[in-house]
Amino acid sequence: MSEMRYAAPANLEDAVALLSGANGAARVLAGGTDLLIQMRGGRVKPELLLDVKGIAEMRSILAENGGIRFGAAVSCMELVEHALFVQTWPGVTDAVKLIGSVQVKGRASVGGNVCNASPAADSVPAMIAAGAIASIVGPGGRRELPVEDIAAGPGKTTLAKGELLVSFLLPRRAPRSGDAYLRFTPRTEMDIAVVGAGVNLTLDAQGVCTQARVSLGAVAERALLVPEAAAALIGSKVDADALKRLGAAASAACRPIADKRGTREFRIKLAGVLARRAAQIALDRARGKN
Amino acid sequence: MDMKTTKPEEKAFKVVGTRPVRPDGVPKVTGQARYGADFALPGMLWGSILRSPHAHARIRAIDTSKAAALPGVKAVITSADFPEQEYEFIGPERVAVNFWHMTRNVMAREKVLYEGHAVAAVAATTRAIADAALELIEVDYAPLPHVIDVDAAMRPDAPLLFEDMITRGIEPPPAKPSNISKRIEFGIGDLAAGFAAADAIVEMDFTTAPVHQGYIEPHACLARFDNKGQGELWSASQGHFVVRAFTAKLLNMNIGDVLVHPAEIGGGFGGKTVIYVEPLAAALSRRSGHPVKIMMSREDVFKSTGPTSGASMTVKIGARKDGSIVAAEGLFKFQAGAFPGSPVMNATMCGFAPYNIPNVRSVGYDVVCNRPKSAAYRAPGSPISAFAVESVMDAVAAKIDMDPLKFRLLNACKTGTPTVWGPKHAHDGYAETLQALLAHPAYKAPLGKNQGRGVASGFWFNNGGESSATVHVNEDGTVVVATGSMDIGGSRASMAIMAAETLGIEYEAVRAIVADTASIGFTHVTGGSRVTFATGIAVVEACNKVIAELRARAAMIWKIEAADVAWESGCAKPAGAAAGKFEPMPLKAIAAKRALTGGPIGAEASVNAGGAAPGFASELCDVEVDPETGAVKILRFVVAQDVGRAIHPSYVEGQLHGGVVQGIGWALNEEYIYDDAGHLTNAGFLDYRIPVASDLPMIEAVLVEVPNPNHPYGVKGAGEVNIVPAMAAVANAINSAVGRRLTDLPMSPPKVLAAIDAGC
Amino acid sequence: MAETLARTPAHIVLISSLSGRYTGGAKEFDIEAKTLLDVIRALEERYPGLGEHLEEETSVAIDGEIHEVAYYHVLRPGCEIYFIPKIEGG
Amino acid sequence: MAKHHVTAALNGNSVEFLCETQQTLLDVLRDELQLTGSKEGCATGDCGACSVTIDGRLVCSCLVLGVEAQGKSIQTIEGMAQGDRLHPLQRKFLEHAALQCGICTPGILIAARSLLERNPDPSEGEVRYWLAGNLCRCTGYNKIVDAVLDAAREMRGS
Repeated sequence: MSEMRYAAPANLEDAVALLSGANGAARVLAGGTDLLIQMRGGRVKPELLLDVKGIAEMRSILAENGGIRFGAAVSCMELVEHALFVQTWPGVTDAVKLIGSVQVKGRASVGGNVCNASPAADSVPAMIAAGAIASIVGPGGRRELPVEDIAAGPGKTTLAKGELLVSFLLPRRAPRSGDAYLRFTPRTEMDIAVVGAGVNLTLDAQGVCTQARVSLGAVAERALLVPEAAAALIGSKVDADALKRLGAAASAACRPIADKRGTREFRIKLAGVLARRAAQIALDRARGKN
Repeated sequence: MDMKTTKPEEKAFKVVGTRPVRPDGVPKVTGQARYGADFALPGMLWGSILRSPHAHARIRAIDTSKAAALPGVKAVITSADFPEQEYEFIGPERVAVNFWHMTRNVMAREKVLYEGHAVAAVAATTRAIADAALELIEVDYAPLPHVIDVDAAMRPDAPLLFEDMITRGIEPPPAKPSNISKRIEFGIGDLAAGFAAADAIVEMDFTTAPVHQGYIEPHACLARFDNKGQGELWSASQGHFVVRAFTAKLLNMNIGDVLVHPAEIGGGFGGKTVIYVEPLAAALSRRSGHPVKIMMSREDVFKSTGPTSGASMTVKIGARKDGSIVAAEGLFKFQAGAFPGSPVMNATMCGFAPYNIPNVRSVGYDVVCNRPKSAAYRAPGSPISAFAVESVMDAVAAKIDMDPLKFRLLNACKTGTPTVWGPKHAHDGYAETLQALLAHPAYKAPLGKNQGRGVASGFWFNNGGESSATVHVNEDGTVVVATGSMDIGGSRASMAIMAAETLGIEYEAVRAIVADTASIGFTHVTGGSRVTFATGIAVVEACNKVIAELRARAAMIWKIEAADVAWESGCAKPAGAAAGKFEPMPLKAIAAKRALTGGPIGAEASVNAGGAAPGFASELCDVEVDPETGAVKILRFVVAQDVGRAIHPSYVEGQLHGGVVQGIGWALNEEYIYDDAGHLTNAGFLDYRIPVASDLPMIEAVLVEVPNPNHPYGVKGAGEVNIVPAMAAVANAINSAVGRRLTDLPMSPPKVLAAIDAGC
Repeated sequence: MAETLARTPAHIVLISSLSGRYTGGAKEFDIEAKTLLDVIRALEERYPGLGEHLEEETSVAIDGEIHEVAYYHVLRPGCEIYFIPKIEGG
Repeated sequence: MAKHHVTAALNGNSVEFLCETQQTLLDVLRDELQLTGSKEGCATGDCGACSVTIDGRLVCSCLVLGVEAQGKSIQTIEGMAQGDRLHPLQRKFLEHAALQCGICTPGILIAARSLLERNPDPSEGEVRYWLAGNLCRCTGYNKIVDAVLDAAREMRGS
């Protein structure tokens, strides 16, 4: 049997050196809630498991320039129990709360959710809508990348060999802005999104939408940023008409597969419905109604 | 809120009907109870099973030499290590066992018949080595075309699982082989005349998906077998005597040479009345000379153990304007899985059983296909036909503009009503469940937008049969009850309650255990809602023998005739003034004198219990449907079931709650999803969606007690019939909410949404 | 009492798969019997093989009450006996 | 291959064990430490039968590697009762008949304790959502939810 190494470096330099130097497949172990299942099913056979939970930046939640920086290996439960995070980013919180059971959230991280690159990952559309920026460290140094540019397709990322996603920066919250995430699953919990929709919008003093980002999950090979859907909101008062146009644009952007979790038609229709409902919640939050 | 309706004239019991803590409770809340996977022995090896990646393929050759050579591997087995069995159906119809089939199901021989079919097994010093060895076994498969669904499997051009299978039950037998294992028909009256007299007729087609029992404990066992032809098994099953019989037969051993210890069982619901891993662990142990443990993975459980059948059905019911049903006809086609033996016969018998229908016919087909062989699941067959029949009942009631509960009540069977299979019903109980719902406040509660209410009913036989029990009086006057019934949901408590009631002593003075196969007489499986009924009768009979002995001992002490001693409230008493004047002598005092009066006091009783009374359940379900997503939320669910008598009402309520929730899962989300290659794509708890706590409201149980005169405390059996009406109740509620009748299970959101959109 | 029993026959009904196989289609019989054993013996005598089949592969409904087939069941005068397939639960 | 040498606190006691990289904490508890109260229902984190807490955090032990336990404090069902005193949740589960087969019970008790530590007065809905990661196929969850709410009441002293 092939030997599987385990290493738990205490700093980024050691982590990157280990990742770069691995002879075969190396896998980053944060919460392990996807990785351990893949290993058990024989789908991945890493030569090196790199446990990154000992690296300070990857485990901390800090205010930064009016925004929030949180480590890629911070567990979902730590995030949803963090008062500032929950208050500032209710939509991202909604999404993080939906990642599995309490038990799974006790281990799972947003970094893992992003790097696992499942098109149905719950946190990703919310993070994309929020405009989250990932901070990546590799042999060549540090670089910043919008979250929507990390997944390349199911199970594939744009990270190069030796690169490690270290933390995320959620930008400063504009006044009169709000975000929301909704997903559809047949059960209330313990399910994978059939469709997910994240909306983040900002209003001016008159209640007109000045900025919006809309992202959809599980309707394509990776989570989509849908500017056409956002365009339906911008310049409107997010009234019924605008919401209807948003829904249509969201549905039009879908290119889903049919699988055990839902048909194509179902996903296309639901994307519109959920985008509309998420926008309504984001609107209420922007108006200060929760 | 849970409720109970009992006829007022019933006599009061002291212990029956109370809710004491179960004897096996503390070990189960402290993690000390030992289940199938929790046993270990010195020198134990780990067994692992190689399974087919193909839905259907011929096995050309298996080369195990590389696996056997891996350091740490102690034994490798294939079907060649099991003796061939005769091709014959042994025993009663529905449960006929064909060991030629069974040995092929536990280990494929000529062909693999489903993805996950076992083809070889390895025992090694660690789990990791055993798993690595599997990858070194080379199987040369010749893939064959496969067939999954029942209608496809019945087509003349379908790929055949067995090239020589001739349908049984057709005279003269068909000339050509097919996948149809058996045809079954029951009927009474004149169907054509009946339908001719109807004012309203509804006929509809239905399909249901196979669903898994979904017990949380994967199959597991530990085997210690030696070359001298004896062995022991620690196994979590619904019947250790059945495990013993099947394992001995497949290994060509004497039954007496196999000892099976009852592990605690982590759920079964019918799925653990058969064997999978036990003969493999035993063969590996015999070959290696070491104890061997096998634990299935959850994926193995889904891919290779019994779901219940998926089905394709047509049901037609005709009624007069006054509400009387005049005729009914049902066609029920069931997937048996890879080997014959679906529960279609039960489906044909149970579907129309709740109703007084003068002209009725049921036809069933048992059809093999490339899926795991179906196994019993909670009232096997009845929930499937009830989904069709109770949906059509709802439609007929609507057509003649009658309240659906009153329509059922008008046609409800009672003692003397003829059945489709011939004899007349011998028990009441159905009408009482309908009356309980009619009287329930939920039936008149208002509904909001997109909300709907559905009702449905169900019938299940409840079983009797062979059971054994011993009752021993200890030196201090406490009592030990042992039975051969695996305890799957609190039966040790109900046995202790019945013993305490019969003996007239405190519940706390009685302890109940499950004995191994060498320590008690044959006892049939814990299934068919039979344990509290049949094993309960054995316990009460053994107690009565003990009472006779206690009276004799008291008589000896008092120097009077045993016939002059009565037993009352746990004490021997003189039977009337003529018998003499003695203070009542409690059981404890007699026990203290046991040596002086003849030695230990105890008795065994073994019975073949007949006169089991059927179970009826009627259910009410309120749903809210999201018209934009097709999501169905269960708002309220009331189940009224005739249980005869609730010995331990908490555990009886638990059966009702649990059965209903399984039915809700079956109705809304549970299904086997195959890809084009015949691979199961949702073999895990993530995508095989059993209900979670947040999906559900509190289920409201109404225990209706119409006692069974054939049981000393009136027990009818409570475990199964609660699941029977559930899917139709949900379907009828969805129809009431959105005006769309869903006829394909599961009624998952894409289907509900498609039905809503199709009507817009 | 025994006299009365013997003079009032029990009414026996077979399911069609049995009548097709053993009795040339005859489904219903009136048999003078005190116990189920008498019924099985009488049917076996008339139709060799049927008695054994009934013992091993059926249940019996006596006046609607379902029992496993057992010799000792005492029969009520004029009772109705159906040999039916055996049911097994989950 | 060299095994990892791990030192941890288990139910308040210091333990040492050896494990291979791929062995999960559940495997270690059951196969190396003979603590079989934590159950394997799925090994994919979908059933909760293997629930334990690590440094107070509720997790599925099937989704944790044994080697990750180094230096951690682990609580399993075997540590829930204090000597001969059952935890109120354990008592209430018995009183309410909140178990049938009992295979899910250890995981549910650990999860419920974790809930009540954070929220001593949960609503029925909060109990249901917190326990959504613990599958029970027998009970339909009624009596489990009742038992948790009743235990919470008792523990609050109201």
